[in-house]
Amino acid sequence: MNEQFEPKIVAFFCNWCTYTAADLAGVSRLKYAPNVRVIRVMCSGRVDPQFVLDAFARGADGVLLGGCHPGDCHYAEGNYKTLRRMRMLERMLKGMGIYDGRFRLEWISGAEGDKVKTVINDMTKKVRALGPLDLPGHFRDWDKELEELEAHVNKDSKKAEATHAG
Amino acid sequence: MPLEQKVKYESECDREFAQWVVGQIGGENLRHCIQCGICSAACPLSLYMDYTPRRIINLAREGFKKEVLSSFTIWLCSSCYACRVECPKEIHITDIMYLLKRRAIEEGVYPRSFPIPVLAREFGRMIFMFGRVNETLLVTDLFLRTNWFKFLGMIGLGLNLMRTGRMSFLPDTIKRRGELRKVLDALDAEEKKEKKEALS
Amino acid sequence: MKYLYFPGCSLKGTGRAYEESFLAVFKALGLEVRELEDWNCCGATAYMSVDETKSYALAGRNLAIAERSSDLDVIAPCSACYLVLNKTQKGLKENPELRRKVVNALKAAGLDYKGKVRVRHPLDVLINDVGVEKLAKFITKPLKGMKFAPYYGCQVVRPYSTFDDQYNPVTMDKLIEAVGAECVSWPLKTRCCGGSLTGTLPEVGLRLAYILIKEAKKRGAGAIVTLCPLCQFNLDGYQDKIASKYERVDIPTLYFTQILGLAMGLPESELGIKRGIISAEAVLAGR
Amino acid sequence: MPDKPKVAFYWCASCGGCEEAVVDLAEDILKVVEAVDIVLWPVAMDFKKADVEARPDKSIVAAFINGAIRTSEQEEWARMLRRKCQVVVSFGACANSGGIPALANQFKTETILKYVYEDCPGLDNPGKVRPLVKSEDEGRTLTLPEMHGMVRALDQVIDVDYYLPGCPPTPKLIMAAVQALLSGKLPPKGTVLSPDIALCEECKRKDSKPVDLALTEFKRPHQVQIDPEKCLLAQGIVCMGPATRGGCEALCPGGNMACTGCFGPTSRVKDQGAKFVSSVFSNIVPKEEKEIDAVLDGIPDPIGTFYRYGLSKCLLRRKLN
Amino acid sequence: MSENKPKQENLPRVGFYICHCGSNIASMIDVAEVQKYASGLPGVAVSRDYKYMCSDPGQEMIAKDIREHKLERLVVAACSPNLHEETFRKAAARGGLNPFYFQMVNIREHAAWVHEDKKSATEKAKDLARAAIARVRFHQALDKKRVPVDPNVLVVGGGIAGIHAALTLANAGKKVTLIEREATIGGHMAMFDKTFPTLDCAACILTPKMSAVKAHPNITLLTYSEVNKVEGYVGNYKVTVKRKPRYVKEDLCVGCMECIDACVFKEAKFPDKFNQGLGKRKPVYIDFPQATPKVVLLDPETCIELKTGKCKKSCAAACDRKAFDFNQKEEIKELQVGAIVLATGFKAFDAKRSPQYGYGRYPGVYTALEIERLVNASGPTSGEIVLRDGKHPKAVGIIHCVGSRDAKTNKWCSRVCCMYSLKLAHLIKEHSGAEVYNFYIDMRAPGKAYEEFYDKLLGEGVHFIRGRVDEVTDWAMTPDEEGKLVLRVEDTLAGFVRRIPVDMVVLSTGLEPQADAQEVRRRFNIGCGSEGFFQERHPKLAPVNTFTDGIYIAGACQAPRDIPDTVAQAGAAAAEALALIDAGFVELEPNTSHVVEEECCGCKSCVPLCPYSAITFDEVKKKAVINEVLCKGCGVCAAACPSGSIRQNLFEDDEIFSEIQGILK
Repeated sequence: MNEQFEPKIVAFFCNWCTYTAADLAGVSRLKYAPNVRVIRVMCSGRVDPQFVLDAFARGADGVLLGGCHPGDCHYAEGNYKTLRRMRMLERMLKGMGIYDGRFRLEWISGAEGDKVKTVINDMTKKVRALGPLDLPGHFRDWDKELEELEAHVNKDSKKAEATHAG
Repeated sequence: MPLEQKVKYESECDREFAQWVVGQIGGENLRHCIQCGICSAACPLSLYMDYTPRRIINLAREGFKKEVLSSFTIWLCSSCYACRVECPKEIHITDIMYLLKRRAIEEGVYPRSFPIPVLAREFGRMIFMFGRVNETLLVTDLFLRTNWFKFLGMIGLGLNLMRTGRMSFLPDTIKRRGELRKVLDALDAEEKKEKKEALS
Repeated sequence: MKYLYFPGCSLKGTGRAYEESFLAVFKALGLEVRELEDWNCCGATAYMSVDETKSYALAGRNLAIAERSSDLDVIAPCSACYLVLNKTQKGLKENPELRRKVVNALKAAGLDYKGKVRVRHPLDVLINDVGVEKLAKFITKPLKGMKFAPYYGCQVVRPYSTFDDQYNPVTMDKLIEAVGAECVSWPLKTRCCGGSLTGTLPEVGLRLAYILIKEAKKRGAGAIVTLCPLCQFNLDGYQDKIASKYERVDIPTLYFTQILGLAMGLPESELGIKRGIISAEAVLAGR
Repeated sequence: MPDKPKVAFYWCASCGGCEEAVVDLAEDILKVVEAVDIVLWPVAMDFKKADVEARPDKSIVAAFINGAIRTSEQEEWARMLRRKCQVVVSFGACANSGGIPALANQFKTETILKYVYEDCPGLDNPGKVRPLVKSEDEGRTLTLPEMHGMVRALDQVIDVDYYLPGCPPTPKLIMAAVQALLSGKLPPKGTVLSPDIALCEECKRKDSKPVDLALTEFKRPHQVQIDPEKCLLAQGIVCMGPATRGGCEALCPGGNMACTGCFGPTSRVKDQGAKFVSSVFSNIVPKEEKEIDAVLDGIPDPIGTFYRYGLSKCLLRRKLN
Repeated sequence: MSENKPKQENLPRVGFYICHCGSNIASMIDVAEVQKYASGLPGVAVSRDYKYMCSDPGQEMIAKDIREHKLERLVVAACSPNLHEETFRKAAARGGLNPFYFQMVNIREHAAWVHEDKKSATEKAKDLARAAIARVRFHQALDKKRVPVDPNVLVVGGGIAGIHAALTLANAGKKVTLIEREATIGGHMAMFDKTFPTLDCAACILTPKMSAVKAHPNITLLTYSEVNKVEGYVGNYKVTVKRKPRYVKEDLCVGCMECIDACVFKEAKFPDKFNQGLGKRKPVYIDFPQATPKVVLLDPETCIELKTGKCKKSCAAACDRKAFDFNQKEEIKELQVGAIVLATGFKAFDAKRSPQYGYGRYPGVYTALEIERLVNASGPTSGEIVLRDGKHPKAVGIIHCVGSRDAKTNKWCSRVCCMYSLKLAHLIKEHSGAEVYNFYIDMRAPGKAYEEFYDKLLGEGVHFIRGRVDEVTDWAMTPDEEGKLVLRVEDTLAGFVRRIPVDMVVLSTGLEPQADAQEVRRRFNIGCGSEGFFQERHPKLAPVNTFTDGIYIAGACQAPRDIPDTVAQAGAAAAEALALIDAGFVELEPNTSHVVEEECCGCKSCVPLCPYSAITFDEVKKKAVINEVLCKGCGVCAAACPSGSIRQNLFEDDEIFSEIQGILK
């Protein structure tokens, strides 16, 4: 396959800084990679680690989290709460074999349209280099061993039923 | 005095040239120039230049290749970097002068009899031969090549240097010339390869 | 403290006095310097006009050898060498493609380049590693009553200077005061002396040199103090010609290492004082 | 005598604690035995696979299956019981979410076998012999169940009707479940047979928890003299209570032990570990990455701590490699 | 584990609409394809594309469909929700649908405008649409909360912007508090001599407005004061103000200045800040004759009594109003306001940051602000142009763009320098008859009668040299350069370098954000652009609004700006504040969080997380409770509740999980 792999990255952007910055990037017609899908939350502090895991589990190759710079949070300190949780989440992801910047936390202020561009381009490049994560695919592979046995057992049960019939 | 037509036609400018400059290391910010002229003002040599540095930047940007490459300006640049640190747009003017000089030599359009290009090449030759440069030999050689009676004018200096023991006639050389050659040859090979790829 | 020493062609030729005084002073200060083995010409400014990649490779070889031999800082007293070596570090860092070419070429000759070494100027080392306070302890014969015009020239302060201000450098001023002399304040500290042109276009070089020595003299400097072999050569070597073209100025040009050496009481002979074409005897007589 | 409803107990990858729990019903067990007719209970009575196999499908009212699914044999039993029984109750933490065995999902099977049969200290196995699925011995063929690539919760292998949480489930909950079954008053399929509210609700220490919790460090139980009254989190001890379903009446905190989360999350939470992290680490004090990391270092084994009983149900399911 | 997907059969009926936005979206995204794709998605009853969804016909189409097709949910793929979310919510309402059964998809700012490959941009649009359609099913019917607005207004900054905004609001009958950090209002404008292009004197037009402020019954003026803290939300702000001590009772002092004459210092000997240090003042002083309030103050740094307590206090003795109070302490005041106008102005670029121009090194080098004072009739030299060495300049060079249009200092154009440089050129020539040179890069005169003013100056024989000066130096090449300041510059129009000797150099310094702009914006919870000026909500459509409702910005705190534009903007800010107040109430976005009582175990994890103390613990029920009026809807608590018992409206777990699933399906 010479078709190069295009990663899918799920992003959670806070409404006041990073989402606005992404709007600014648009208004300024900055061009960046089309690999990111943004989910808007009011504050990066709304992002529950479950969301990040769920995104990976459903096939995201990367997850990007964007909030206001420390000290600039529209809600005073939401981004600190994000930072604390996500530092631990990063450790857990590593423990589960997901690292090398597949998960990324960035502070991007409402004025930093250009940073949205550089971060997205950079992350896309890096995740592309890592190749697909494809957890759904892994889940399927892992469960093959079940299908095999199921088939085999069902065969037996047919026999069993037959004997009963007799 | 002969009349010279000053009007320029679009057919006379070479957009690829401009593009090429922008693509070189140091050329990146070329297009951002606001023609404020601080480079010319800062330049200790602009008073001798046929085009001030500011004008060179603009000519290059507009693609007036002939004017740029055949100008004295690029050869007068003494690499003092005054323009580079003053430029409000962070244009690497000194580096641009370098890449223009290289292009001029490549295309053989530099002003003949003008000693600087000659020096540059002689300098290169010496390094290739010995790995080091002997100033005395370099200068002597240079004057003999360009304008030898100027050399006579330098005799006084030569004597002074001998008196103060600052002159030596034996070429200084490095031990592992082969090593240095290998490096330079490797680069030549690479360049050839690129050229070939470019053609195919 | 230990350092590697990259002389460059000039310090072995017309700039001999610089090497002599530099080594003498560092020795006296207990700073160990080891000459980089089998170094080659840095390529200076001229080579950059011939071939970009090669000039990076030339400097690259020196840096590679330095890395191989130790992890010491490299001292490059010559402005051109200082600039080219630093420029190479930066250039190779910022341009992956260029780096690839150069590194491959070096590998072809069994060398490798990582970009680890720091390239320093002796002035930087004296002011920032040793420090004025410590220097003061070594000053036995302060150069009382002498006035020097500090002349930094171009390529040490511009554009890569990491240790001094690009517009108004002051490290050498500090050193001049440290040796007990008076530092002439003048606006031409960093103006180009034309050195790279005098050889090829005398009329141009001479004018630039003339502007400097005239202004220095006018402001009462007994001598110009510099940190660059080419500047020294240019300001010192052409004063006869300047005399015939403009006026006779007659002002000696010393290296900062020379005046420091003198103040430390080292013998003139070890400092190459006699190598000045315009003799400094008269000026130094005052000691 | 009328035909009593038939009930089966079975164990998969488990420690046997769940079986104990059944016995812990004490005299109540007699009521159960009276009411039902136990057709399978390996820990207590001798039945052969064939006996169960021989029964018609859905002829057994309910099966209580504990333990996670690690081997082909366990899987086979689970599937068979699913066929034979009308109701399958996933019994205990291992069956519900993998339990302790599921911590193995952090390692490749090969890594585990190598450790157990080759590297494990105190091991005497010079030949580095490993059990084989099939082996010949004096002309006879011996077979062993195959080990799966990962440890699964019961409902990741077969369809499950109800869940009894806990390591092990408390007698009270078991009894309630059995009675519900017998009385036919069954809650909607998929229900976890325990209150859907977090543990703090039942915890004696609840009132001692400050409203302005601000954690500066985490300590492990052996590092502190635990105050028997005060909220354990407030003492800097990782207590999973807030992120864990209640129903055990806070036995562990009552016994001066932090809750380790065996009851799993509430129905509103998909991933117990992630959710707990979200809550507890929001409440630590530092703001600088370095200082934050210093606090996090107080928890040397995050996965083992936050997924002690639930790694099979972590949204990522197992470690990638 | 609930698979967050309602059963296929009872899916709510979704209407999907995608906007071409003229060609803005359509040129990069295959709108028709996305429309067609959406129509096939589960639950989608109607799927349409239209040239301009936000237009009346577009909105009408939506309302009509809702009625006719009994739509229960609405998704619009167009621009950023920050731009048109409200528009389409209203459209939904008009169709009889609860406005919050709506989800917007941003395919313009986040896709069409930022991508270059049509195929992938279209794919992205599909994913986002799918996600929104999946999400909107979980939306709940919500109502906006209405809260009353406090009719009082706070104006911060007493420059021309603040003064004008305050007067406008006060004239509309609102009670205004005007806060100024300095001892007098007037700001930079009070320092100016004349104003371009009309050359009317700054004082003549400013001081009447200053006294109007003082006299206005609706304005409370707090000078020498700063805002410490801001709490609350739009319509209901609580502001804490710190008043620095003047050591003179403001209500008693009548500004007779007897005390100044009486001061034990016979000679004024301390640098006078208002005059840029060109003049001198005593420890007891008043900035300038028309200072407002006209009240003297003591400088604790230099007043002997305040420093040592050992002064005979002749100043106090000379005051028959007994206004002096050497023990005056700093005062803290609390204000309740509904809206705030920030007009904190700018800071002039520090010329020392461009060392090549020798400011501070050569006494002949001045900043523009110093010249304003120098040519000012009420300035230190009563308008006579005298150099620091007492000489009169024969030639003067004015250097434009100092600290502007320069990557090393400030990248932006400061917008006013060209014009004030022309003004200063005129005044200097007028006052001194010297030869005046203007060194400019581009002459920017884009205002009413500005170009004409430039033309006038050209006529006056002022030299205009197009080129950025390299350096101001004192080394002479020719005899006539001896003892002069030499400017080296390329005359770019002539094409060669010139050396021009002058006696006086004026640096036209640019405009910068105030030094404490960052702290101030944090205090008021608004944003700053990368260059440090306050960030407007929208560069074109909301230039005086900020991202925090009820807080408006005016004047040079938002960007470099001249007086006419500043006044216009101040008016606009005042009008915005009035619009807010006169509505009488604000509707709050219902994205607040709430605790589900029967699910809460009372673990208190959420309580310390709320920055607005909206979460309390009910000691009786042993459950957490959220006060939805205080809640600002960040959702931190919802994310943190360890048993998932806190929900945030519009951002429920189910909504976000289904959005994730939708994106990745």
